[in-house]
Amino acid sequence: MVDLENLRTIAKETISREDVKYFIGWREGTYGFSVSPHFVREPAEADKLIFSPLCSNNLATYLTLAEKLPVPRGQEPDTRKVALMVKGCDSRAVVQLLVERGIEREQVVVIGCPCQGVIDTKKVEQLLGQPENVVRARWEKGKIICQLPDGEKEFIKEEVLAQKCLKCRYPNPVIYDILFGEKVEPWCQEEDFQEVKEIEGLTLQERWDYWQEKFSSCIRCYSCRNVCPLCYCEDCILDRLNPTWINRSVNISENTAFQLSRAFHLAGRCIECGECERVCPVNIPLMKLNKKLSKAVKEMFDFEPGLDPEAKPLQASYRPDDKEDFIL
Amino acid sequence: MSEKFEPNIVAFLCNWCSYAGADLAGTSRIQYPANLKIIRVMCTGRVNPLFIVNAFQQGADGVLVSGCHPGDCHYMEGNYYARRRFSLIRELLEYIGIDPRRIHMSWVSASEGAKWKDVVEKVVAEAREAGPFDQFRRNKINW
Amino acid sequence: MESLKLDKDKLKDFIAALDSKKVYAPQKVGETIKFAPVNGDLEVSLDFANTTVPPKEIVFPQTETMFLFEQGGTDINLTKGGAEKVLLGVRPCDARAMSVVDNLFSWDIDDPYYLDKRKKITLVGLACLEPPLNCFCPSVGGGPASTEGLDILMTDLGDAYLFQPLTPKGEQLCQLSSELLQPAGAEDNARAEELHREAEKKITREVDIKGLAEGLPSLWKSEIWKEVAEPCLGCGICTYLCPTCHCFDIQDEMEGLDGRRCRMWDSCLFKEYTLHASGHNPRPSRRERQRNRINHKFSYFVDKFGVTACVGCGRCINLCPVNIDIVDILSKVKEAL
Amino acid sequence: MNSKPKIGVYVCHCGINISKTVDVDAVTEYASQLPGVKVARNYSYMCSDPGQLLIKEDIKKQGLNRVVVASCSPRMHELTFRKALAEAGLNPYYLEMANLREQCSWVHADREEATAKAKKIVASAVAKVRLLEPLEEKEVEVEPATLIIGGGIAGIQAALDIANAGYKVFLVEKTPSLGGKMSKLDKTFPTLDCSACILTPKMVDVASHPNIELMTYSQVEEVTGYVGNFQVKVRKKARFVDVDKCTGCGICGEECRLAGRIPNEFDEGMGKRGAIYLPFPQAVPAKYTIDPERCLFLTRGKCGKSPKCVDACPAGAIDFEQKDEIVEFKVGAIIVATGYDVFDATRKPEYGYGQYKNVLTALELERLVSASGPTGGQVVLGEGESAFVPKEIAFIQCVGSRDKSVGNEYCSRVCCMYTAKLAHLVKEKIPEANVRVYYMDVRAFGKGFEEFYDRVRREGVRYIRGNPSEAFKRGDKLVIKAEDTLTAKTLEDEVDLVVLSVGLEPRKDAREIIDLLRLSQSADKFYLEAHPKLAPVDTATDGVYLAGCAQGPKDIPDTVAQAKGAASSALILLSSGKVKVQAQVSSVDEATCRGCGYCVEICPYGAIELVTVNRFGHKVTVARVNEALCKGCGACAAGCLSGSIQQKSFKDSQILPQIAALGVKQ
Repeated sequence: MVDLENLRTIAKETISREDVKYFIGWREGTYGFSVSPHFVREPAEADKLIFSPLCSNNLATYLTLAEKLPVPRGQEPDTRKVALMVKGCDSRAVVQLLVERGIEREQVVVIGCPCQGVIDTKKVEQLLGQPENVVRARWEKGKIICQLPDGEKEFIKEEVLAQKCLKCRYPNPVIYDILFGEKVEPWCQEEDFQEVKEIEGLTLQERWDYWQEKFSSCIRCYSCRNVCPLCYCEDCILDRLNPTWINRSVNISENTAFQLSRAFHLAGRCIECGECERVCPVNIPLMKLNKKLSKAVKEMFDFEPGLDPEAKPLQASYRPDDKEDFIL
Repeated sequence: MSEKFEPNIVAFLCNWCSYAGADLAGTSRIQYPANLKIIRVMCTGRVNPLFIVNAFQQGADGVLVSGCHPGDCHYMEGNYYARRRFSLIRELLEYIGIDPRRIHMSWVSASEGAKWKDVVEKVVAEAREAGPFDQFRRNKINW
Repeated sequence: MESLKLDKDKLKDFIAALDSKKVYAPQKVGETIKFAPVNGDLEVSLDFANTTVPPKEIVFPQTETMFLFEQGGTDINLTKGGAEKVLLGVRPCDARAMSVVDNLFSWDIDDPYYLDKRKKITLVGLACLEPPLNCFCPSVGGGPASTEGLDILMTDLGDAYLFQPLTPKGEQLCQLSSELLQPAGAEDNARAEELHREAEKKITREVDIKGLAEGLPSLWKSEIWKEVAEPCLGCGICTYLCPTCHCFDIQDEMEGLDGRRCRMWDSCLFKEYTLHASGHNPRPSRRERQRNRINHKFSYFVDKFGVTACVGCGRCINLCPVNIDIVDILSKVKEAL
Repeated sequence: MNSKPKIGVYVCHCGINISKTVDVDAVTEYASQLPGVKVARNYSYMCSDPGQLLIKEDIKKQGLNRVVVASCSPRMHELTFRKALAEAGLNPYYLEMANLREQCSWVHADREEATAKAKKIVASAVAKVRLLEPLEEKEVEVEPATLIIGGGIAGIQAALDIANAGYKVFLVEKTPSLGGKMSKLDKTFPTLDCSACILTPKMVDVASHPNIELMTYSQVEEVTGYVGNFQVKVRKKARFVDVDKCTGCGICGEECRLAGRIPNEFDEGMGKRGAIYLPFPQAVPAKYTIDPERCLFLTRGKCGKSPKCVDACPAGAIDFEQKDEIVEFKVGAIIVATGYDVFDATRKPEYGYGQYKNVLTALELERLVSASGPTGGQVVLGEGESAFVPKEIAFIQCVGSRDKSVGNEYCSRVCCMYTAKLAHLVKEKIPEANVRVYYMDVRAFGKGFEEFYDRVRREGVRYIRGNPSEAFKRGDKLVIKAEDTLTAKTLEDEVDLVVLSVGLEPRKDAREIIDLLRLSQSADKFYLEAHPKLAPVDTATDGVYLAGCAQGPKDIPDTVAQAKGAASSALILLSSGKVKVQAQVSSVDEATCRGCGYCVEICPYGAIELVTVNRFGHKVTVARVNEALCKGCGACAAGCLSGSIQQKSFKDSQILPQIAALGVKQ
């Protein structure tokens, strides 16, 4: 059981600290299974905080999404810490941000939340339809229980968990200052990259057709990029005009190039929180793209990002004996 | 494929080894196919893997990145970075169904004019086998 | 105009009878539901709830060539107009959205690209008998069976569709397949009306927009915008998939010496949208951008054209990854007023 | 910033080198239609004075602000045309070259194909040139000193020349003495000068020269920096002898418990020395060194009651506490004169070297004929009772040279002549000896070489054309199996002594210098010069020059000539006092840099650092480039996710249009 009282107490204590700017957690959304990021600035606001199988959002995104607006003359920028709740996967984003100096360690207070997996709302809506009222959910002994207007509904975890959670090896935060809740036993020891292998098993033409169909849907809303905790360039090269890497026009060629570039920029950086795929309004299986690179990175360089804050970034390092059997 | 198809290859060569090797092939009057056109960079380390994606979009049927042998990089390490980046983009492109016969990397030193010819012949031959790559071209889609 | 009836199993024949025009209907394309041209092999089904991508893309494509040119040349080649099109199964909200947007594109200067397509399109609507969760069309002047903007309204009567031609364009379309359509009886019309009333009752979300147009500017400095913008990712989902959002950017693209000028959807939630060449950005943060989005829909557009630029389709609510909920925002705005 | 491009395109015929396969007129006509091109011309030799004048005139009269020269490789003439632009008042970096010769006309035969390709190459250059930006060539001071690595004849000559010109030299030699391979030679061909007589005075000059700091028994450990400003770290290995006290009297060497028991490297292992030793009598410096791998005291911690050398040394110079010393200094130029290794004859097992004791390498024979050698100049084989003077002597040529089976395709250039010299010397010492030389070809190409070869033959040395297939033992004799290819007869030749004329190979430790100075190797694995003809002493690394056999096999005159050439190149740099640093360096757009530090990690030169800047009141971290350290490789630019760091003249914005120009189908 998630002890919400405890969570809210932690949040109140944290936000009362002089060196903390705000506390980011989750709150119930406005309808159905929705959940919203919640920014706590006053202790009273902490009472809305929740932690449940519906808390998908990777809040680490907000560490770099926070806008640094011009500081009026004579004023000092607010450099106090940001406190944020992280699940296991989210915590890897924090680590990777530390590796690339996206944030400084002393800028954050990490509230680690061991996680038993989050719900893929698309899956559960297929089972239940879209309930009107706000739904609450909780973990209980390998099950997920949803509180619906007409009573509770129980699911076996595997039925409703997000794909990324089924293969999760890091349910416990890999970095934290305060641990909220008990650590959980990982239920998956090894990533088998099954979805990637399925695509790898197709012929070239089948793969091409598969991805062309997916990419053709892309409307280039950039939600996949914007939600990614590791896409935080001030000025993304993919919508820069000088030079133009990708034309703004939406067609299969530009969409393909956009998605390839986006995925490539995450090679050795993607921590597999699955947010890009979750937010995609046209349901492109982006994690199958990201995971391909995770697999390549693992196989070729035996590297996994977001685990060691002292690690050298994969794309900014090399080993003289890197694989080169493809070289003429 | 029709016999007329002549693949268009864009190649990125480092100044010190492969470009010099290609020059040596010229000085030695070694003949090779004219399908491949070279963009000179100082080091393969300069080759952003997205250049390869862009080349396909802009109409290349094949791409080659060529630099110094490991350990011989004029800048000590550039070819190692290039190799790592290339191996990743190659995996990704192949995964989405781009024929690996279009995507090549080679080590050609300043003294390997003959090897340069072999590399060009292989790259051109493989791209020819893979056929015209129009599916990914900008090609005035919906103009 | 007389109502007509079409047996459901004759829908395919009905579409076939429209072969002089290009027919679009909601279809599953990849993993997305959108309007796509109907071709013979595809099973047409009008049972989807609303499409993910609104039909605005048919009249206002995401990317549209305006003219072609040659680098160094002095002539331009204007693009030619398109074919006559029929949109089958348009939801009343999306049809209303088109008439809202018509205001803009025929305002000070007629926009030939938009208007040409608009003129050549016949909208065959389908009343929403099972409105999805986040619909709130009645709050913004529409309804599940609103006829505004439609040429024909269809209502699903179970085994048949009731056809109510609303415009001469709609009548003409019915004439093309007159042998398939039978006159409808009074009880059919009554049944439809009843269904429409029931449907409206099923809509639970609502917001009172009275006074918003006048009131919103007074909340210019309100903390509401900060609260709304705080979780905002700055992506384009809510605007790109909004049936009334109509902002575009114009760019040139080159291939060799050939070039085209094209326009493409843009979003006021993007940082670059208001970025000046000087580097100055009058809407420097997501706070100003979200404020603009709401103000534009509920105040500026109303000022200019007398209509709200929101039809209550609920897409922005359904698809926002961080639960920014326009109904919720409007309620807060009302409270603050 | 950039005014509207007015591009001039100049297509070169290069005599007929280009125009033979490329339709130069068609390319010119095509170029004239490209956007931004104001002038397109062709000319027979663009690099000639009138050719360059054409460009300069157009720049002045037509107001060109960008130039494309479509001719040979930029590696050939980029500097020439940059200079032409500068002379016409245009920034020299507004130039782009289209390589129509090495990479088009010379490698394609089909005129149509070559012309089509040439058009694309030109289009790509035009696409890039319109976006080039003017660059500033900055100058840095040159440290007026030179590091010379290697104390053989090449290093000695270069050191003396530079020192005599008044500049400081740091001469670093790995072994305890100057002299190198030349000091091992008895006589030199073809003049038969005594090697020691001509070398020793130079060695002494080096040691006593006020401008030369000699570091023997030392190794270069690290070189950082760049042309004009190299920072060098040298390890002076402990000799365990205080060189200031050692008088070179030699008593220690006689007293050493291991005296006469350790094979002497100088005599190719045929002579013996002690654990404390002077490599050879004329060694410079004439200071003793303790061999730390052999010395009983150093290896076992004990040498009798007390080490004999300590007891014997009248100067009290032995110091077992001595440690390696690291010396650091700055130089402006570096000369690599590290020499060569002799081919290891055991890699040709068919000749029995290492198996039969009467199979010697030429260098071993050289020590035998030398008066300072282990036999005092007597050609005697065997020891004590079994010692004898060989009467039947055969030389086998090209051992380890011109031999693909051992990976050495090249000719070692000295073996033919040193064989002739040794044959002559043997004949001189043993007049009754029958000397024959098994050879493939005799290459007597140098001054006085053919005459000398002729003389040796007249002295009775027989030359047999044929490469022996093997040498084996039969009784006391060695038998050479060969085919005389002139008479087509196979023969078995019984001899007392087989001398293998071993070739010259790159040093086994050649890699160390490559890593230290970022040199390249040619196919033969010797160090690669910047250009085989026009820059034979330069390397790809600015400020680093080559001298002697490190660059390829050569004889003493050629080595000395090249050493003088390297010295002159270094002196040009030192005496000008300033050097232009790379202009095509990287630079950071601090407004978009996210300070991730990838570029800092990637940069092989440590040229990028992270700094804190104020961005609208916020302290943010961004990367910054030290332009003096940046070598312009661009690896940072490709690794930058936000495209914020860019290499000048190779920016994304300049390369992408090149790609586009090459991609477009014509």
